[in-house]
Amino acid sequence: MKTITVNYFALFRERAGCDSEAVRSDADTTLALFLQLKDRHGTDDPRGHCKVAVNDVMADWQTPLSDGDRVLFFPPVAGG
Amino acid sequence: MKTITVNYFALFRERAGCDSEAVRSDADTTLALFLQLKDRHGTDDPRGHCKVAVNDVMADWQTPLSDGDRVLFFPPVAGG
Amino acid sequence: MTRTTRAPQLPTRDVPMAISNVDIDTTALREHLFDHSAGALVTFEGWVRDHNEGREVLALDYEVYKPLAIAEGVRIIAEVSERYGVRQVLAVHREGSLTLGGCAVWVGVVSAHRDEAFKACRDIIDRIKVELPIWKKEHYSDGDSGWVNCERCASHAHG
Amino acid sequence: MTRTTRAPQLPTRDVPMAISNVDIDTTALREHLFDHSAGALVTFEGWVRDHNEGREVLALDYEVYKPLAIAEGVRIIAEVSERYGVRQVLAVHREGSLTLGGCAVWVGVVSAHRDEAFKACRDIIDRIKVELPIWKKEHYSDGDSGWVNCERCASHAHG
Repeated sequence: MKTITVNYFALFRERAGCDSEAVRSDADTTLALFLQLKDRHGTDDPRGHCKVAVNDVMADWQTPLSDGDRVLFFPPVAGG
Repeated sequence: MKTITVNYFALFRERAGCDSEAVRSDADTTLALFLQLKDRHGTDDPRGHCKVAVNDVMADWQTPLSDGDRVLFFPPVAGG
Repeated sequence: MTRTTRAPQLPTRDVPMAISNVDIDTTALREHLFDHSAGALVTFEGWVRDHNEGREVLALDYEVYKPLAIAEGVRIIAEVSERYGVRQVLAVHREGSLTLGGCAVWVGVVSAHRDEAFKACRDIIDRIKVELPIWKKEHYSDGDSGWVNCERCASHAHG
Repeated sequence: MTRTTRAPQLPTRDVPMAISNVDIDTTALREHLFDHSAGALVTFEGWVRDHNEGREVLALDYEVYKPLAIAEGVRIIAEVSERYGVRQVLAVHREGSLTLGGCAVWVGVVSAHRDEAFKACRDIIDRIKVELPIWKKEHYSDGDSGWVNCERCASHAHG
């Protein structure tokens, strides 16, 4: 089991009711962690419209996770 | 014979030494008048790079002339 | 956030992307681009419009994750600047609450000639809108509100 | 000139092209375009650059035939505005003497979305540069000067 810090933004933050939480997880990838936390952010599948970053670096949904990582879940962006 | 007021601009004005003059001419078109005044504006052929207006309306080099017209000879433009 | 960031409010030659929580000073930004070897300046501004997709909009909130918004903006500006060979780019995006007519984003590009300034400015705003971690919540005249582009995030009730 | 003209120094919604013999006030022009139904503003500025075709430029003189420059500018703006469906355009071109860095021309376009604002702004400046009766005399660092684009007007000596 790894300890991961998860950051939620915008819609995900509103649904989770917090902008950050520490979770214990055996997820190997960002996608596995996202799916485990479905009840928090409320989204079935992030691929194609959501983004993810690990330790402040843009990542993808196959990026592996390590103990102590900080994972940022980004709902669809809308700048400008 | 017609009396035409000719206006020169930029390089043509500098070469002619004036910005306006009245000329007596039998020229039927703007092109014929331009060629008759070659010693004033110093250009052999205006087509393709110079423009002409008659009585403050853009014209072309086949535009016919009438007594009392005001003809504006424009060397190549360079706005912006 | 677990990390404290000091995001600059004004973009600079070294860090040409900024996130601002106050009105964007477009006059000052333009002056920062003055350059005697540049013949062209193209700017883009995005304004808060009174309608979107058929609904009457009253105001917007922008949420921005600054560390990555700035880093990604700087990367985009560097890539586009090199591609077109422009002399300088500055860009600012707002965070926080904006009302109608507010300036949400400003991009300015100076270059020797106009062609590359137009192309670079267009590419940069196109990429800022889809690549930066920025979210827009619209507030409508009927009292409703919603996060733009989030219709594909299934609601919590169906999770 | 045989006709007296009263050319406005500021463009308006009715006459959106102006010729100015003083510095262009870009801040004021931008504010004249404020519009709560517009989501995009694209501006172009042409600046006096320190070099052109390999020669060091110190200053410029613009000669403008105002009645037709304004009329042609208004016509171009109307045609392009209709083509792209933009909400408003304003444009100003300088006449007289400018030094390095001076703003020679400003074009601003507001529209609902950015695509049409970029395209309209580009078309308008492209056409202003080649269709309006405006002439540019460059003054070079070697003391020489010359009218730009007039190389095809055979010299008086050969006439």
